[in-house]
Amino acid sequence: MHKYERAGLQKDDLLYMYRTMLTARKIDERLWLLNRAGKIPFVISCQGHEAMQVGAGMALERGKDYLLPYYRDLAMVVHFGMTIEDIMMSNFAKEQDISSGGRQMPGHYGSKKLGIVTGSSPVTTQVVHAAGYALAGKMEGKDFVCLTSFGEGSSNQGDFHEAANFAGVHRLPVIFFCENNHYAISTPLDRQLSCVNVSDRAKGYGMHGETIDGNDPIAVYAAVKAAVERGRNGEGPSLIEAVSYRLTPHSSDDNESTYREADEVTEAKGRDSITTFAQYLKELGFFTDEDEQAMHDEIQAAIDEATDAAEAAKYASPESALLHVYDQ
Amino acid sequence: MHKYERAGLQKDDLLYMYRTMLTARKIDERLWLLNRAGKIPFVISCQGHEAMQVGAGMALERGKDYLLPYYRDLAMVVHFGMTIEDIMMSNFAKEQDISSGGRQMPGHYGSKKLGIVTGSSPVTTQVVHAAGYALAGKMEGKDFVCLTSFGEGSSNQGDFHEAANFAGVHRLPVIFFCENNHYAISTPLDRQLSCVNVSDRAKGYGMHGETIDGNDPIAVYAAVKAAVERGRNGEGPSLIEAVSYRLTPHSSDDNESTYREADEVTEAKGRDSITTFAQYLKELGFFTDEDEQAMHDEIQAAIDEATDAAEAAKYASPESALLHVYDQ
Amino acid sequence: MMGTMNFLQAINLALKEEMHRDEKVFILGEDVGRRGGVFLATEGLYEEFGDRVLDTPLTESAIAGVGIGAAMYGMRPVAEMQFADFMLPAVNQIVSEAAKIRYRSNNDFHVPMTIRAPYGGGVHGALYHSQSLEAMFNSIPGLKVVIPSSPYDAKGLLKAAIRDEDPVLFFEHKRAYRLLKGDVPEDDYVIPIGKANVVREGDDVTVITYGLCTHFAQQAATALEKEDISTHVLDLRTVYPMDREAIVEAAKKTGKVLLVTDDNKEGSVLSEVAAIIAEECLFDLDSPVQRLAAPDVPAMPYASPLEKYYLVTKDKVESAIRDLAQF
Amino acid sequence: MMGTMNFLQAINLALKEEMHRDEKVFILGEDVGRRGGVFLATEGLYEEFGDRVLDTPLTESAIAGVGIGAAMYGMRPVAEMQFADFMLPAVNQIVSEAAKIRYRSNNDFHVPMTIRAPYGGGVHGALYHSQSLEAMFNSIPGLKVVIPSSPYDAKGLLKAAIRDEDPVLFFEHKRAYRLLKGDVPEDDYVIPIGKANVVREGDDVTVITYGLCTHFAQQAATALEKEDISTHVLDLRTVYPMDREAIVEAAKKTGKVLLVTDDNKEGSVLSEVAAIIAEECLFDLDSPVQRLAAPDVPAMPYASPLEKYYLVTKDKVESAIRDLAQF
Ligand SMILES: Cc1ncc(C[n+]2csc(CCOP(=O)(O)OP(=O)(O)O)c2C)c(N)n1
Ligand SMILES: Cc1ncc(C[n+]2csc(CCOP(=O)(O)OP(=O)(O)O)c2C)c(N)n1
Ligand SMILES: [Mg+2]
Ligand SMILES: [Mg+2]
Repeated sequence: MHKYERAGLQKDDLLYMYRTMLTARKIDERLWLLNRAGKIPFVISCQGHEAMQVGAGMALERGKDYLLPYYRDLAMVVHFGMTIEDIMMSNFAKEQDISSGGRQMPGHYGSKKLGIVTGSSPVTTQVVHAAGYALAGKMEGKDFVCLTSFGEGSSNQGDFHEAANFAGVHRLPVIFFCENNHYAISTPLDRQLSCVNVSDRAKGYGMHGETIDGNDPIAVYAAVKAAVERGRNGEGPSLIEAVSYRLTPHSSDDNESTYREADEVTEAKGRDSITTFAQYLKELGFFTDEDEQAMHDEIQAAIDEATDAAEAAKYASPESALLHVYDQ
Repeated sequence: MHKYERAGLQKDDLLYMYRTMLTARKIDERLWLLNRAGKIPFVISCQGHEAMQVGAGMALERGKDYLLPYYRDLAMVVHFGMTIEDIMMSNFAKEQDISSGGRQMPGHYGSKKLGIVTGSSPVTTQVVHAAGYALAGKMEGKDFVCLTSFGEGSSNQGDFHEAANFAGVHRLPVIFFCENNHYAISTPLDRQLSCVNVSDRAKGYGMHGETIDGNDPIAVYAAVKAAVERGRNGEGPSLIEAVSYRLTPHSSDDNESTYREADEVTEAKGRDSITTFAQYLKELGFFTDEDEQAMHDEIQAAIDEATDAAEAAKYASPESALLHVYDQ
Repeated sequence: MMGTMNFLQAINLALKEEMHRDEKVFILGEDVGRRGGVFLATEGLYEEFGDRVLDTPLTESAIAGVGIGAAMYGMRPVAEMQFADFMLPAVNQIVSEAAKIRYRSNNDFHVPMTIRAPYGGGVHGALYHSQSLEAMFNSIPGLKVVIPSSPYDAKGLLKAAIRDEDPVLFFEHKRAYRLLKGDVPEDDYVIPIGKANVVREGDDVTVITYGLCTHFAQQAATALEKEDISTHVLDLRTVYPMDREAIVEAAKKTGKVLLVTDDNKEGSVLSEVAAIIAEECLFDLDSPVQRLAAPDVPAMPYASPLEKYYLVTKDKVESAIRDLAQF
Repeated sequence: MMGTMNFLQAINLALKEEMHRDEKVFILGEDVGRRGGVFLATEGLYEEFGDRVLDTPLTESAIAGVGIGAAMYGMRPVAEMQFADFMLPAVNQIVSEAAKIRYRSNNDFHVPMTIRAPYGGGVHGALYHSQSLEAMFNSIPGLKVVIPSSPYDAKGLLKAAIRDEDPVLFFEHKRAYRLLKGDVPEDDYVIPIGKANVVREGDDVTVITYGLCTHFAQQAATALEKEDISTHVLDLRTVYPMDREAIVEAAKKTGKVLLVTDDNKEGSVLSEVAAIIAEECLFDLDSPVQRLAAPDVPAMPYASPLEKYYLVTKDKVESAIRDLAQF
């Protein structure tokens, strides 16, 4: 039995997985071009995180479960229903941005109808909200789970600790999903974390913890799926750490040359899931070079179209800045 | 070899240990009487914590190491050099209170000359300061250690997490000393903590963790002594959890009848270190009933005297409330 | 139906009525369950509503943040912070999250949450159990800050806060809990948030204040009747955002304005009241605006003589009104 | 010796000089080491001072709290908060601890710590990388809040902050970093904290402001010379505690006062300025006090047209001065 079969996945799932990863990657690459061309002020990337994000997202049930993501989760929210055009509208800060109408920086995802809970910039606050959603669900007798994600640097914030303990005490169905990419801006793991794995912290909250290869979407899917089941069965929260590498600078404002070697990045690119997972699909015979090219072309066309639409779309009116401070 | 010998202690140490525990207990009992007589507005007790506090304190070197205690640490600060009169001055809020000149509630210990760092009421803030002291010591090439204490409820605060991680990353000589007394005001362990032992959290900070019987001052001494040595040797921080029971209501303002059974308290009193350690000393032949009585009488007399002195002492002048906002 | 009750009982009654009225309302905080809260504001509610009265771990940021999450989902959490002083670890959740969620999501999400906290001194609470923290939150659009001054108002305003669609900080003066008694209808009424209230009409001096100081102002006004000084007293009720119109009207009424708070002076919420007056009714004033407040020291000391020196009292209010009347 | 440099270079120079001058000075914060800080304020310092420039984990409460501990021990920490917005998780350490330690210990302990943070908008930072947070800290006795308005001031005030025996919050406008250039002496000078500064003498209208808005006020004043409007500009420099005397003098100078901030209006630090004026120089004014500020919304939006709508600019200051001159 193949590992994808053991995880309960089928050929179509794998192809969907790859398409979603690739869509996110290609959007991300386009955003950098737009930024360098001076068309959008800021980019924050998902590159290197696509496999873990799609793997984790697919373990949830859309329309039922909740996502409380962070700024790198482009691939996760695309899986959860944000369209390429939605993403472009938000990067161009246009009125049609479904997350904020152009009020927030890109990467600050939110959409009530999609089950994606609005997020902010100060890291880790969303992790506490996830416990709140889960508590509400428990009080209302629902069986949804909440997945909240954050970087390894952010796992040091007090809010992570308080939320994890709260969820542990009340056995809430929260999946604490740590996307460990080895850096918090310039700060490497050993100056950020005092433990070997972020998942070493799970025991301190009486919850299941595990660390998995974040470049393997199937492994991530399997681990999160098991966490979802524990959550639905009243067995409480889980801490899942997926390890990969940040393939880009922290953001379009960052200059990484002062704090990491180009070699290190090159080496990590050798494990890039966009390449390795395509290879895996080909080895399985699910995918040919032609399929791959077609998929690229198709996504590219969709991105072109969405970019044009977003560029042409209008901003919210200046005076609209006064709206929605309080209920009207 | 007796366990006290294994711990490197001698008869005199044990007698000192007991005297200090008993002094704290008897001060504490007096404070309740004074409160019930309307002479002091507020009491917060150390009863049930004496053994762990004295055991831990004795593992430090006075004049060199730093203490960042919390409000229950009467026995610890008495060991560290606060006199009975100091304690009474602070409970009567008189000008001679060395911690604050009568500005803070009792239990908010601090004295630069004694190496006891000023503390506040919001729990767990001092835990971060301990990392700051230790960092300064490391920068200055000193080999002192810092012991900071807090309740098990307080170990859930974000500041605990951030301080523990900081100390772990920088391998700072901080001893995180958790005084687990089963309650945070009315909230019992299982509604407070998601882990079995607070020391389960140590691994998440890459530090040594252990849980010990807080009614056994020798065991506590030995565990903290080992932590001190690790600290001085550059092996970083430790998390030591001492478990006992809060023998009084949370404070003089508390009414515990709504949240715990009298039986539970009675049972815990059976393990009270003030009784069991006296018994142990007698079994060792270090102490007779007469010695015990003499010790009681002597301490009582000192407490009487200190109470009278504090009651007779003057308050700071009302206008002095305006002083020391900034450097003058 | 009408009963005489104290401020604390009025709070308790409001909570109970709202929990009956709307099953989405729930309470969370430290020791709010069996213990009924350290001031007993939630006494009896755990017995009546079970798990809808939730003891949390000792973590204020989680209390606020869990409340925010639950509120975004659709519940109406009422969080208790054991003392206002201990809200500070939750400031990031309150200011970055609760206050900004409606705005940042372009009205997609909102946070109908109330955060209750006992504030103020005079009960030997020393530095950290006596603070007035409203001034830290009076520049945060998206938040509302409500401070009731009587049992009647406490009930009506708390009910309004719980039904409000936006986050409300609800500060209760801890000395008021047992000191203030009054008639409180047993039926359902709410008092609008955002509106100040004239608690006494007068012609010589206007006092603008809120919370427990409203009580002192009323006492002082009564005492000054004998001296033929007629005092107009405006209770702000909501200190953020402020009721500009009511402030302007009250200031113009007498032309002599005394502002009173038990917080320290510089940067207190009175500054904004003074600013509104300086913008809107400068030429209607007969004397400079006066502020009566606690001294600018970090917080109230424990020792009685120092605490007393710090506190704003009825006597201090009375003499400040008298001085102004004689200006 | 004198050099022309921008605001950021002046900050960097002040840090470097103080680290040379006193070995107890050290820097801690996120990415302040090899990266030199995300705005490069600490560029080159790690290379020069090694472990005295400390990259911390991503934990603001620990940055503040560790700094406080080290300061009580006897060091002079200079903590960087990456953005003012991200100070909020550290509020408890700043307000409950740093601000109150001298007072609560009856002068036994004190906290000579500086906390630097970039604030303000206009650089597409959106809600959480644009805020002005000084108003949250302008009612906290024990703290000082300093906001420089030029490269010269930035250097002199930062050096004074580092040498101060009490905690100082030091806010640097992030748009000023590269926008403002000026002469900065290469020698040792400090500018006293707590004193405002007349940056321009004038007779018709007084502008009282601080930070980057001082620059806009000066530009506006220059432009208005052509219209024969003479503008007096007072730069507060320290927004807490405020320099009452200088405010009163500046207000009386022209009798027409415009207060300017890029923070939102209600409850901003301008309220206190207005309150001081209402207390002290009511009868010296010829027109109501005016406040020019950002709208009362939670923070600055990202989209350019909305950001622009929100921002206080030279043009807005200019037209507010003109209106007041014509009053
Ligand atoms: C409370 C807070 N402090 C600082 C920042 C600035 N900041 C943004 S991202 C980041 C690093 C985050 O690192 P990590 O959690 O590892 O996530 P990653 O970006 O690597 O995915 C920092 C310091 C912030 N957003 N919030
Ligand atoms: C931040 C904060 N929140 C709430 C309180 C109120 N409070 C004082 S002591 C206490 C319980 C502490 O429990 P624990 O940490 O177990 O220590 P113990 O009193 O049992 O020794 C609480 C909630 C506080 N002092 N600080
Ligand atoms: Mg990272
Ligand atoms: Mg306890």
